[in-house]
Amino acid sequence: MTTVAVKPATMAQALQRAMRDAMAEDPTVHVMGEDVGTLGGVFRITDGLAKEFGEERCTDTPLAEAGILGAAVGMAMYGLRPVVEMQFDAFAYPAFEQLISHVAKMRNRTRGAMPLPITIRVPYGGGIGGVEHHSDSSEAYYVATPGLHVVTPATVEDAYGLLRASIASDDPVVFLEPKRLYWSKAQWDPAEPAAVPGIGKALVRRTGASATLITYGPSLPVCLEAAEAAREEGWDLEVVDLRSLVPLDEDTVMASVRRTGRAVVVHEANGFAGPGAELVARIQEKCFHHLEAPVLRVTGFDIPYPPPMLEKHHLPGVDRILDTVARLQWEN
Amino acid sequence: MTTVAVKPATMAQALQRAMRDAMAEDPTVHVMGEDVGTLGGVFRITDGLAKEFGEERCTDTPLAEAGILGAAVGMAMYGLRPVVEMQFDAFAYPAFEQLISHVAKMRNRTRGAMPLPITIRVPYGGGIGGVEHHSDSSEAYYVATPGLHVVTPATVEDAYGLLRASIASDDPVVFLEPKRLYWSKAQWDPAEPAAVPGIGKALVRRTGASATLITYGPSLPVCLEAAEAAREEGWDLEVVDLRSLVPLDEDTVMASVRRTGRAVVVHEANGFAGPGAELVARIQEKCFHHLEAPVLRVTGFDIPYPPPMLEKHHLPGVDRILDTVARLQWEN
Amino acid sequence: MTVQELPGAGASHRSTPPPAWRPRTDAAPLLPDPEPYRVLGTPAAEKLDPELMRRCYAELVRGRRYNAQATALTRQGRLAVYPSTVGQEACEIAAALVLEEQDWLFPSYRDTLAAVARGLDPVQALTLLRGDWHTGYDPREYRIAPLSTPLATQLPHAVGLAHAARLRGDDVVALALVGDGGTSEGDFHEALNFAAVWQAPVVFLVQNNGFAISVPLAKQTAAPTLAHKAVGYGMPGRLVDGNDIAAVREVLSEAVRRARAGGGPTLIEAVTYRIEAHTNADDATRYRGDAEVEAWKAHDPVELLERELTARGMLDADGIQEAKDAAEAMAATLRERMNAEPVLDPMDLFENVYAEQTGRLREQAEMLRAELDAEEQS
Amino acid sequence: MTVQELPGAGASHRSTPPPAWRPRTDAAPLLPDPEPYRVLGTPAAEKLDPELMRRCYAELVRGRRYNAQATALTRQGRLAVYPSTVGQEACEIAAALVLEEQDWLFPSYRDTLAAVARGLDPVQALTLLRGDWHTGYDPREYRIAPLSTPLATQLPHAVGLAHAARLRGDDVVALALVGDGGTSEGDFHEALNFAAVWQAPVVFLVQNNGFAISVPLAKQTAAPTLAHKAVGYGMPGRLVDGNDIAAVREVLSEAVRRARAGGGPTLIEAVTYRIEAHTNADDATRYRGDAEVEAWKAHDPVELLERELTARGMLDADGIQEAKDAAEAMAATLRERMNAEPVLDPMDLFENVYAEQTGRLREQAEMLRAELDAEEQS
Ligand SMILES: Cc1ncc(C[n+]2csc(CCOP(=O)(O)OP(=O)(O)O)c2C)c(N)n1
Ligand SMILES: Cc1ncc(C[n+]2csc(CCOP(=O)(O)OP(=O)(O)O)c2C)c(N)n1
Ligand SMILES: [Mg+2]
Ligand SMILES: [Mg+2]
Repeated sequence: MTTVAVKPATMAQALQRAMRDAMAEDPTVHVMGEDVGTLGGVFRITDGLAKEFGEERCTDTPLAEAGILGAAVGMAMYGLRPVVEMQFDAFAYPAFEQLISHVAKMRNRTRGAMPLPITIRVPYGGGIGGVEHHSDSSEAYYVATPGLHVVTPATVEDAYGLLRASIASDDPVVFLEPKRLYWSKAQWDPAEPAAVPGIGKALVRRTGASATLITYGPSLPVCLEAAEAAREEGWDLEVVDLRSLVPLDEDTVMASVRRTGRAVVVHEANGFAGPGAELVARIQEKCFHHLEAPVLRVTGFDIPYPPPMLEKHHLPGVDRILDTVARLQWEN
Repeated sequence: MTTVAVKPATMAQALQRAMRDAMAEDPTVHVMGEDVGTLGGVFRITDGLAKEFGEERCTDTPLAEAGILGAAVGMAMYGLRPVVEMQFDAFAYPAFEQLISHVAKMRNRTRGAMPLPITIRVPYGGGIGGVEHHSDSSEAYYVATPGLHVVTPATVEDAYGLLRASIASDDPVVFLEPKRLYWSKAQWDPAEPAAVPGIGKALVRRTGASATLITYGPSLPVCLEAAEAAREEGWDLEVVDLRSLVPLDEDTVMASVRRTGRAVVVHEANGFAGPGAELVARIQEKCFHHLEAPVLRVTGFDIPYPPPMLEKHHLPGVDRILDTVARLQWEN
Repeated sequence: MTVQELPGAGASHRSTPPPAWRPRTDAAPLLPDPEPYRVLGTPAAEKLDPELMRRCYAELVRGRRYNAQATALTRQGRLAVYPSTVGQEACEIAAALVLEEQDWLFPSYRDTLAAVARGLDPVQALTLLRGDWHTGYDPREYRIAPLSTPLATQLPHAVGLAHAARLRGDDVVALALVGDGGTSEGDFHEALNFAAVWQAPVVFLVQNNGFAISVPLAKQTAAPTLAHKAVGYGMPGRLVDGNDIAAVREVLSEAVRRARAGGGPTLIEAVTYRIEAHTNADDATRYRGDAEVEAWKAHDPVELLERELTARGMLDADGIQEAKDAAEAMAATLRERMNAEPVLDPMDLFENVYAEQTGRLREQAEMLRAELDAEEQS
Repeated sequence: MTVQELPGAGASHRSTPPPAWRPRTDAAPLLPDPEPYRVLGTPAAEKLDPELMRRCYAELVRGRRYNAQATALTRQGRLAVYPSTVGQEACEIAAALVLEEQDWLFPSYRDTLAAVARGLDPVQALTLLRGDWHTGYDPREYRIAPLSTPLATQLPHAVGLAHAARLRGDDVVALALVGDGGTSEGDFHEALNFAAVWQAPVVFLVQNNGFAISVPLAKQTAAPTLAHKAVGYGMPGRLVDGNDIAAVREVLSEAVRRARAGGGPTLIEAVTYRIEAHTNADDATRYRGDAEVEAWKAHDPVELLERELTARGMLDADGIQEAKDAAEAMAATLRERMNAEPVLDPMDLFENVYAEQTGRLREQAEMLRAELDAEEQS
């Protein structure tokens, strides 16, 4: 087999491409949100879509998130596949009633008669020096809401594949985009995008024998870096990228932890009642007799997202991950 | 000491009394919400307050939850202590942006200059045959939001004491009222209400040696009943009533679990990423070497709240708790 | 009578600077007439279509009977709760009858009658209120959205659906119902604004029945009328006597016609009254007096039409009896069918959370299955 | 010129039945005049108070300089982001100057200039935008609420505060600023409605600068003007040329006076233009042309006033120079002070989440403390 050299692409480009391809293939796919049309979104993720598909397929809406999501519900009821952009994590909050009380419940309440194939794109997380309301990791709210899928890519390739899968899903998907990875690059050929992975499969990004780091989205690169650094300390860390928080691929996670006997969950969201809590609870239940040490977490502190000048202290970094790995009772 | 016979009071009465006493003592306490004035609230918890203190102290607002909470923020900024009633759990969702982006953050963002002493009363949970949107256990959203206290009484006495403490708190408190316990009764003397317990102390409601049931709010009576029934099976269960989810009284919880070596967390909220997950994650971290079995959970299923005709299957009941206790690896 | 058209979404006059800026005063919006539009009891009633009015009358009588039967079912424990529309039947019926088959109705939690009048089986309409599954029918089959309990949240849905239909070139109008209290919600505002900007074929019918549970309109708004809210969105607003089915029908049908013709949305306030308590669980004597209720009873929608039609010789005693008999037959059937104990399968709890069950749900389903089996055996 | 008063919250006419019901047509609301009110360049300018106008002029010049300096600071990396108010200075300054000491200002994220003009130290006003702690001042000390980034969410705060002050018998008016885009949010609607029902002493000033980031007003609303939205709440609505500081001041001060006198809230739309990009991070050429910008530059708020005052002999070259010098001095100080590296204590992260640190936070603080100590040692 020969490999063709391709130019590196950014995650932003892969996301844009995913929407473009979905829109080209399926005329029911509509993109909507604040500034997504003419401007192409504040992160330019929808760049060019209005031009290519017209303003009716990529629409600048009035500035009202509940209205946007509520209108998307109505559009989905009529058979369209809306892809909604929330401009930033914290600006999705005004739409929570529509999300919790309608988007998440519609299929169930109509006993399957009226599923809502809506994709809600939410740029999330910190590390970009964003001011208040621009750096929240709000996944805890979404994962606690039955009826929603919650997906987040950590690589360029997954950005494309998971977004395609989300748009193709007949269920509502909260698609969390790690905004500090928007400009991360990888060899990826937009002309030959990888096969679309389904939603709900985790991936072992790095195999290792000493302990498992379980993570997703913006923390994946940090974990991979930590795993590299850990070699110096003599630890051979496995890194699992969840890719989907709901559904959770427990098989992959448990298989890894049973192998290594030790686990650390890493995410930016606040630790208290964050998504990591569910993972830990589940791992200790399923792997109880395999565990050499308690499952630990490295997360954002239990504080409102800090001012940018202090965010580096808040975010899980390599050192804090290694310090935590060190606490995994190696002396046993 | 002689005990004076007092008439039984309901939790609803104790809550009403707590607001009445707080309003009488402190002219800055204002009650507001939908139907709280003339009607006294759909559950009659604010009954008589408008009559006694005037409509300006107990106010029927327009029907708009974000507006109610947002106005309460402004009132608190000016030095009042608003007590907001959300009519039902799911009707608090329209106010989430105000809650997450302002109520929870104001003290922190002003570096302590502008705390918001707001109490948000939310009748929550199921078991009353309520139709959709009237039975949600939405505590996962609140506990995942740093800056909020989250409190929930399970007894008549605590209803009074905790509500007084919440209103007295200089921080915002989400006060979750287990609506199916509104009419629960206890010997409680409104003329001599018990001393106000602070926020953040759990209580061992029943001592036991075999395992610990950790619970709160509507599930406490179920756990106590289960503990009684467990005696037949030879299990002596300890029951911890958290009373406060944030802050969490880890000392009491961990002390109990270290003693018993086994624990089950019980709550109505969905299990996946529910408050129980945090408890389990923390217990296995803090009590790892004391645990004889994984910490298990008995919770609502991971589904939208079911139709009333099926809710009995969804809610944690005595049998399911006992089945779960049975799975605590007693053969070890 | 016409409603002057307002400047639509195309109005971009304000992006040029003030020196050059001239408002389109020639298209200035009219304030809604603050006098509710009426037909019954006015000379306009002469032109009523006897056929249509007899149909309305029959539906009103049936609607009134439906209300009574549903409330009776709450007393028998067959319904968990029922929000009555006694006194509001003219709005409910007119809303149902004004729509074409392909149009969509977006009811609030109170509007089972409108759904039934549109042709939905009352037992299917009432599943939610008896504690059964929420939506007892396929919304797409009847083009009736699920009853919406969170107030005003159905309004953006109606806008989105109407907009989608227009984008696809389909001839579909959405009619959304909301209460006076619901107009205070943010979703009301956002929906009306989207509708106007998109010029979506949607009609908003506010049933101003005087109360949001216990809260009277004066605590809900300081506007002269709720119809005045239309002005701020750039859409026509109309006020109508909500107990005058001829008037409601006319105003609604004009708005539906305009929407269908691409003329955009309309806001209609129908002034009516909730004769009974908020629901069977409510005690209305806590917040309003008998005198007010009695005064409204004297303006009863069924009687208003009956009086008009009999006076004009469009309806006779036989016609009245016929309508009553049909209503009784409906009630008897409903009573009987609602007496059958609904059979729900607990395992359905896990069937429709997602298209495909997650692993976690499969596990939970297995647990419940085992519990049910154990119960059966014991 | 007066604005006709609207029926207030007391209007309960609609709870009596239609037969007896008569709208208060004598108090019907006026539609706002769709022509923006102006003073500069009109005969009304004759009556301007020279002292006040010179103060306005000096503040405008300072405000323009402040904008330039803040944008320069973004290029030097001293500010993370800056949303400029170049072109909108008349609104910002007028809003600051119209308030009494005890009154409250509720700025949006764009309105640091209004806060500074009200007397806030610019370094304190800019902490948020340099990535430092959010609110660099005690809001109660200056009666300036924290800058609100989530759009329109500050409006209900203003209503609540004004209402609280009135309940306590204090003479306090709240002035809330919001953008044209912000008017589409549900919170805008809910706040205006609460204000009108409660007759709260609050004034809403919409700075319609033509855009919400890239979205022009025509995609935001179909209303003739944003001031027309007042009608639906039963409050007076006014349209004013937002670049004419004399006009903005007059309209604002009339509204503040009415609020103070118990006359309730007012909605004011100031028609203006955002000359620069949304923020330094934005590229405005993607969504608008030069011609539009140039046309608005010809209607510059600083020049409009300068022209008027010099023509009327109220301002001479010395006066102009004096204002410029003062502005330069302010800019120099600001530049210098912003060049000092702010010192933040990471341990403060845990100090103000709650009045009392929770156990969990204590633990996390200890962890960070240990990390910082280890760093220091290495
Ligand atoms: C968002 C939301 N908040 C609160 C409620 C509780 N609630 C149910 S009905 C009702 C009053 C509704 O009044 P209105 O809109 O006038 O409709 P009506 O009941 O008169 O038909 C309230 C407050 C709700 N259903 N949804
Ligand atoms: C609730 C919310 N949604 C989205 C945003 C992102 N955002 C920041 S500024 C802006 C445009 C605001 O436009 P406008 O209200 O006209 O104010 P201007 O920027 O023109 O001052 C948007 C969409 C936000 N800050 N808050
Ligand atoms: Mg009503
Ligand atoms: Mg703007």
